[in-house]
Amino acid sequence: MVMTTILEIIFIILLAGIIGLFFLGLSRKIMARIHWRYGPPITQPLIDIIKLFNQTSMSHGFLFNFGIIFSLAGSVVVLLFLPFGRICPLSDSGGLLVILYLMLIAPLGLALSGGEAANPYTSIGISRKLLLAFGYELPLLLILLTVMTHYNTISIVEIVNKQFQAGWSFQHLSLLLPGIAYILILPAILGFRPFELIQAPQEISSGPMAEYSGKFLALTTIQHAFNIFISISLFTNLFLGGAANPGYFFLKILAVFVIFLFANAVFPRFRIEQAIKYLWRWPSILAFAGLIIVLITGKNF
Amino acid sequence: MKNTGQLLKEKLLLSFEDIQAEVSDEHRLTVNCRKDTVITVLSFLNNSGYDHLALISCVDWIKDNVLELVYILTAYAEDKGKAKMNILVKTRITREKPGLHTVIPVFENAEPYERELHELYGIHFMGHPRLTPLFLEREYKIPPFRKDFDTRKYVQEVFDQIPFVEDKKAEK
Amino acid sequence: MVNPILLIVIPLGLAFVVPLFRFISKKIEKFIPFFALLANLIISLTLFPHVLEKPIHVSIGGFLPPLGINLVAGPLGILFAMLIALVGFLVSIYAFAYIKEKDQEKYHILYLLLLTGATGVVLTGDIFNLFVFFEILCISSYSLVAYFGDKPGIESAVKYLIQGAVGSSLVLIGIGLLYGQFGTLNMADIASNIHSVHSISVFIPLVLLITGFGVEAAIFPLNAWLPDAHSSAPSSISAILSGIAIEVGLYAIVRVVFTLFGASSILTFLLFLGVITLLIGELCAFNQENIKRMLAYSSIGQIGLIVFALSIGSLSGINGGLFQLVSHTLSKALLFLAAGYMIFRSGSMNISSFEGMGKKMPYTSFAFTIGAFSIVGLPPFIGFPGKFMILKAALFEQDILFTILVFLILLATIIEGAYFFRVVQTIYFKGEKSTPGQEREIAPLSVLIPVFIFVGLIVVIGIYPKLITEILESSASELLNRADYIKNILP
Amino acid sequence: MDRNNLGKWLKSPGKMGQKYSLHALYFCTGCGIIEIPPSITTRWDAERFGVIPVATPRQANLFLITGYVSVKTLRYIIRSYEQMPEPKFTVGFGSCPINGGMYWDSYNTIKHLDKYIPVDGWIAGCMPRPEAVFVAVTHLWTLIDKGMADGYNKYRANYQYYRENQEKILGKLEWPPLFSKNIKHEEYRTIA
Amino acid sequence: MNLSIILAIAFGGALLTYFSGKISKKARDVLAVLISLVIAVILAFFYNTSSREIFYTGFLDFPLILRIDTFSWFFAFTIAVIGSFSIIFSLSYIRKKGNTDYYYTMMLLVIASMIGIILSGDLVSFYIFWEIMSWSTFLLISYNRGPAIAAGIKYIIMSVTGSVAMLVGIISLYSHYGTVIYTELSGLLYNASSGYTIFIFVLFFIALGIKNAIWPLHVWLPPAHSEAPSPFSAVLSGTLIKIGTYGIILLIYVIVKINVFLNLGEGIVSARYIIAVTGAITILIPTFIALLQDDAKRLLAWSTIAQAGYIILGIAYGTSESVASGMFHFFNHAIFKALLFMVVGAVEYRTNGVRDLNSLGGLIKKMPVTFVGGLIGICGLIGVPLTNGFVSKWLIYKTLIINNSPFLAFAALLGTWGTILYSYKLLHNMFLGQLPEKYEKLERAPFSMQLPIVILSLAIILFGILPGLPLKVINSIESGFGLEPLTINIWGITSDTGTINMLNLFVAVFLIGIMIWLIFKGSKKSAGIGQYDNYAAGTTVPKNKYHYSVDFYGPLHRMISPYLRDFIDDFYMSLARSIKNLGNGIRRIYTGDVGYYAIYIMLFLALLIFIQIKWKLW
Repeated sequence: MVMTTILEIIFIILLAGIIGLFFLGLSRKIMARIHWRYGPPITQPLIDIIKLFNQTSMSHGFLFNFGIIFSLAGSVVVLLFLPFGRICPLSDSGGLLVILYLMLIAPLGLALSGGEAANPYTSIGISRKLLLAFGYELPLLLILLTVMTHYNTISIVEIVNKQFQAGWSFQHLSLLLPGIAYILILPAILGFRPFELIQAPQEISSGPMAEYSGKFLALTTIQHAFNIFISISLFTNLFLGGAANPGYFFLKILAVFVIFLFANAVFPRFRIEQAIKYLWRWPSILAFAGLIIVLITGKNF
Repeated sequence: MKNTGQLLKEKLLLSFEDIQAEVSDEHRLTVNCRKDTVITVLSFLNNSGYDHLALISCVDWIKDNVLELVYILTAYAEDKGKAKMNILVKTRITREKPGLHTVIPVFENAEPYERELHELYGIHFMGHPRLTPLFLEREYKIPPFRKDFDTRKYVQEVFDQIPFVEDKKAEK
Repeated sequence: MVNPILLIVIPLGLAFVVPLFRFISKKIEKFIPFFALLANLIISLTLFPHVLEKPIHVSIGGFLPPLGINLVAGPLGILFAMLIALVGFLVSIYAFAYIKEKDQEKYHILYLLLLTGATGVVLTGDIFNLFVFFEILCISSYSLVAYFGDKPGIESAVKYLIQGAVGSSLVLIGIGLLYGQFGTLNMADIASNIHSVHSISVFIPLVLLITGFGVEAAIFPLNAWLPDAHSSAPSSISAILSGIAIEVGLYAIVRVVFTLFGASSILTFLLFLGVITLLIGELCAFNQENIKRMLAYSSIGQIGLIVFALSIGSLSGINGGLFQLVSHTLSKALLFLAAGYMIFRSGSMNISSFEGMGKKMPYTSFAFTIGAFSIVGLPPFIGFPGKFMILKAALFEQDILFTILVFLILLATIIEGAYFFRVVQTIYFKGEKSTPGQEREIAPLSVLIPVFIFVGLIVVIGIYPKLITEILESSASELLNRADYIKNILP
Repeated sequence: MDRNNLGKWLKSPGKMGQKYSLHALYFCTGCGIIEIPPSITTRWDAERFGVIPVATPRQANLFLITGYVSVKTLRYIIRSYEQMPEPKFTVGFGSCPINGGMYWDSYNTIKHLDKYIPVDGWIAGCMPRPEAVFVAVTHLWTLIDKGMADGYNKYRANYQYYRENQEKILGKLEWPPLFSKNIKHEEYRTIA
Repeated sequence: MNLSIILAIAFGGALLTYFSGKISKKARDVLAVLISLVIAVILAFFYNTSSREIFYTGFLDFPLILRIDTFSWFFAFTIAVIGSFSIIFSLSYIRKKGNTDYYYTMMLLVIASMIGIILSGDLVSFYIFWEIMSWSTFLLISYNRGPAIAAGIKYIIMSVTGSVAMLVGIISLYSHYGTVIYTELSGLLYNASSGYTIFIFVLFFIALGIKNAIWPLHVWLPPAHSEAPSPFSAVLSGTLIKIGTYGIILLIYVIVKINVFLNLGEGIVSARYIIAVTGAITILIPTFIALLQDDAKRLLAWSTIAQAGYIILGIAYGTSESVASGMFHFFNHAIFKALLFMVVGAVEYRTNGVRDLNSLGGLIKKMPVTFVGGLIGICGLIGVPLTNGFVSKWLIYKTLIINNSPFLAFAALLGTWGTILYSYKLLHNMFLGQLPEKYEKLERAPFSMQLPIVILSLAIILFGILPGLPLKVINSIESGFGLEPLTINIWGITSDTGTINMLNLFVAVFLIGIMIWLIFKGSKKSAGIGQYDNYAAGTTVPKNKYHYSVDFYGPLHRMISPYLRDFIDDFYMSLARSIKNLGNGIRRIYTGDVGYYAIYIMLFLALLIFIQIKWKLW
């Protein structure tokens, strides 16, 4: 029993890392093709990470190291709460609410680490990151609340199971709207364009990562890869009915990711106020409408 | 009918005694004055509507042993139908210990220009609040924009004297 | 058993002896009030247990009532006499250090007369005699207000005098009307016959008496003399005026309304009057910069509260009112004494001049703080049980009107709290933290002793209110049971 | 290009990583920078070689100095170079950093960049075309393969000389020496 | 052991401390710490006992009663422990300042009266201790002078307002039911008309809400918390406002009883929802306001209001999970808010009173222990998993979602995200970033400050991993209230609607953390560099200020600040102004002209006669 759990955990972490890195590479490749470029090989993120681990690095102190470990650990732990196909090692430890909380460890860890760097660029980046998180959290909370109220549970495994019985969440109007809202805020969660303002290399020198070198940058990249995996698989689990096995699951998240990429490759960058205003307007209204519909029509289960 | 430049020239000549003014074309009026009247001329022009000091430049007339300062003025608000005027106020100062009064009281934006001229030509502007270096990192005996500054010699003395690290290592 | 008449005779007699003592020693004269009032205090304390059993009444000259003048030492009377003796005694100690003029025999004579008058008012059983003692009280207080002889003192004394004279004449007319109707001046006698005549002919004297005594009792709108008089009198006299004179006026009204007339229907009117007086007093005090005026306005407010409580008319209401009266006497006397000495030191009556007093005069400031807390009604000080009892009595009526009035009272309490806390803050926390030359100037012992006795009483009664509730209850029942009162005197 | 050679990857992952993941810091000192945008965008696409621009020297391992180097700029170049993590490669772009180019007798332009920081490769020309950048990159690959792109080691080994040269031009530098005299460069790796 | 002995020690100790200070400073310090510890220790022995005694019969007709049961033990013990920690913290904090005897006395008096409130068994003694607490707090808030004076007056006026309202409530209850003892009162309101119950509720809520700083009654709190001495801020925020919480629980679950409370009103307009919605508003608005603060203690003060909102929301919502979460959050908040105030206090102490977030920075290098305390404190405040704040917040979210109140849940969750923002700002602007040159020589916080910080930090972690410890106590309290207790074990909660297992989480986080740490350690070592070796586009880092802290959330600030003016405060201020003007106007009655005064007397006479003629009073 314990053995299988441990194996599951290792399996999930490895797979999520690989898928995340694959998605990172894919995103670079697809972006390049949209730009009419040839683009890097799909393994480029992996190459970068290998290189970064082989570089020296500079550390600004204890918290600089600790923050990045904290952040990555937070991301990895989230993985254990997400049903990946049928696999979900920590299904009985608090459900969706814990996922919500754990998802904040990653930005918090980066923020602590960057704060120690004593660089205003990092601080500005962190300030933007937290503000953007605050911005997208409002619709995200509404979305998750809609889902949880609809299924009247806080357990993500149960949500997936109920979708097996009653079809994908997307079939209900009350969950379709939040689903669309989730797609709208997905780039903000991932820091993709048009919400690239956290790093904004031309403006604030890649923000929170301005002082990262070598292995720090490598760990940040890995964390970013996990993040992509987490946010997309969360969407898949909540709205697309999860999946019965990992392979099928992978296909689903791949589809979501590619669609999402095509949508976002063409945007310029928002300013932070514009981003928050946008996030608090359309996605929030959609999610709110969904919540109202759920409350009016009553629970389905 | 006289154009704007002509009118201004007459006005200037009426107001000041020892200046020469010349309208070279319809856009340009050149005024030559002594270095102690330059500030009054500038303030006169400022009050006549030429309120933008575009640039202060300097010419090193090494044969005449003078430095010629050129203040270029334009107007922000130009009357419609009239030609746009550039006014060049020129004044000459000696090359040895060159100095004249700052024009910051008239044009505040003269501050960096004067700092630049101080740095590159060694002109001392009296009353300037901070004549600290603006561009240059190093100190030069002769200001580098003067005609008698020998760049080639300077480069040989300074940059070429620095050895390549390999040579240095070999020396040791 | 001692004769209660001594309570009047001792101060009255000694008052006239004061000038004689000058021939012996000039220093001794300031101790005469001290001894007189100490004697009074002891006498009233010894009388106290007897009175609780049965009221004592003494006929002067052996003539029985209703013919002769008689003294009635009921629980209420002795309660007041005790209070008067206590406060008078303590203030006389305070005066040792506070009154520094060379010729101070005037002060002591008038002081003793004032207290004689006050004691007489509360002990007498004869309405005209009451008026006489009342006049003694008033006249001596007019003069004491002007004791310093400065312009504001004289001005306010004259104002006080005029209003007091109007009031006294109204009282006199009222007594005259009563005498004309009943042919007697004995209160018990009048009381027993009061319902036998037509109502309007009784009502006019009642109204006249209420108005007349109301001037001294500082009921709105008859209280205009009070802020001026309190603020310009010497602080010891302010303490007496606020702690005793007003209360005695109130006693007169209560005696007239409850015992003499049994006029329970006018109580509704007095109820509103009390609340209005309270609100106006507190609102006027709210933005006051002069400390003594502030305290004076606060006295108006407290009187309003007491009037309200007494006018509830139930046993617990009167009980609470009397408790509040005791509490107000002690606390306000304390406040005036403490503030008086701080004014004496800082040389200004402005509140802002008290900055840093907490460091300079720690004990006096401490006492002031206790007094302020007590007035606001914070436990464990004496003001709290008083306020508690009043609210209890009011809410036990289970009437929406009373609930509304209670809220108005509490609004006034909040306002009161606001300005008292402001002063406390000024004393302790305002001003520079420590400026050089701010050495401690602890007040002399003769100031600290009375002040701290007051503090002790405030705290002890606050923690253990049963100390006085017994006498209060019997006083209240004395007021409510007219028949017993009459039966006692006219067997 | 041996990017897909798995054997080599397993054999020396560090070297391969350095080769195919060149994070470039473009130091826009002069006119040369105008050639860089075409090289990283659609027309020439440097990303297919793994070359991407990064924002700070901390993240970079390729330092591209594009154009003449004035005395004032030199200070920032040195600072940025020292902030880069190792291994790091410097490439001078255009003739100006090589020998001063058209500024060879300027009063305020240093003539030889490699007197102050080690330079691993040069791209000659005024201006070199974007293709030249890629030639340089492929050349750098061979150098890395052969272990000849060791400017950072040279800098470490001869830090005193470099620092002397730098201070001769710039006066006393504000920041403390990168390598302390007491610590030899082999030991540096084990610090912290 | 006798309950009145605790009170005797507490109150007597307070006075004793004052006089011992006159003899020896050292003895006073020792005595103060000792007394506070002794109280805590004695209280600890009362665990799981219940007793009741009449301790005083001298107050009018009311026997004053002390009682202890699990409910009051829980609150009293927390308060005593936090109180003793703040006294330990005070030892060095207060040393530089004047009036130390006074400070300790008042501090002990506040703690004593708080314990008195908790232990009291009837409403009159509750009220008496309540008032003692109010004025002793007032005397301590203004201790720092300057702006503290306005803070103190604001506090005491609001406090008096509340307590007089409560007094009316208490006496009204007494006049209706003839008793003020909790056990006799409890359930009596079952037969009362709902109008009367609401009347009682409103009166009590004015008082309790003011102490607990529920949203429209909160205005005293930000100035009072920020201007008080820091150890006392810890007491204020950690325990004093929780007295309001205690009162609310007492009112709802002991006096009124849960079944009456839940049936008070229908649907949205029921008492339960109105209070819960007020709690939700109390979470949201102060959270946003806290984002805009630049003063460390003021930020924490606003945060306190917001956290109190969670507690109120939990208690008022009325399911057994929500009540548990409310009480658990009370406990947690007492710990982490006291800790955070201590952290700010330590910084304030070392930097000589600087608490402006814009001028600090980089103190992590100089005060590492304090920083770690602050980090754990904000983690608890946010509710990062494995800190204690998490479990209580999780419980409240869960019960709100399961019971179909998503909007309340939304308010609570959004409040948490606001909390992240402001608490990170607090930590960043004080400890992270560049260390200003003037603080190069700063020392660590003294031991007496580090000790409570370390202990409280450990407590946060401990109760985060083992939430079962306090939840067990809370469970037995709940069964006393007639609520269904939760099924708990030492590391989590099990139920049909959602389980939580902190041990699993802890092991997972721990193992994964170790794994990543190994990867981190195993790869190339990194070189340590100083704060001046920083990327600044090639230039050297300026030494005076290269730290982004001013206007940290500028864009959001500009977006939301127009909507967040504290209009409640403005309202109260204008009320105060109008009372002042009214007073000035009324004073004009006393014209100073004696002629008018004589006329008044005559008018009064006429009025009396008129009344007689009109209404025949006689």
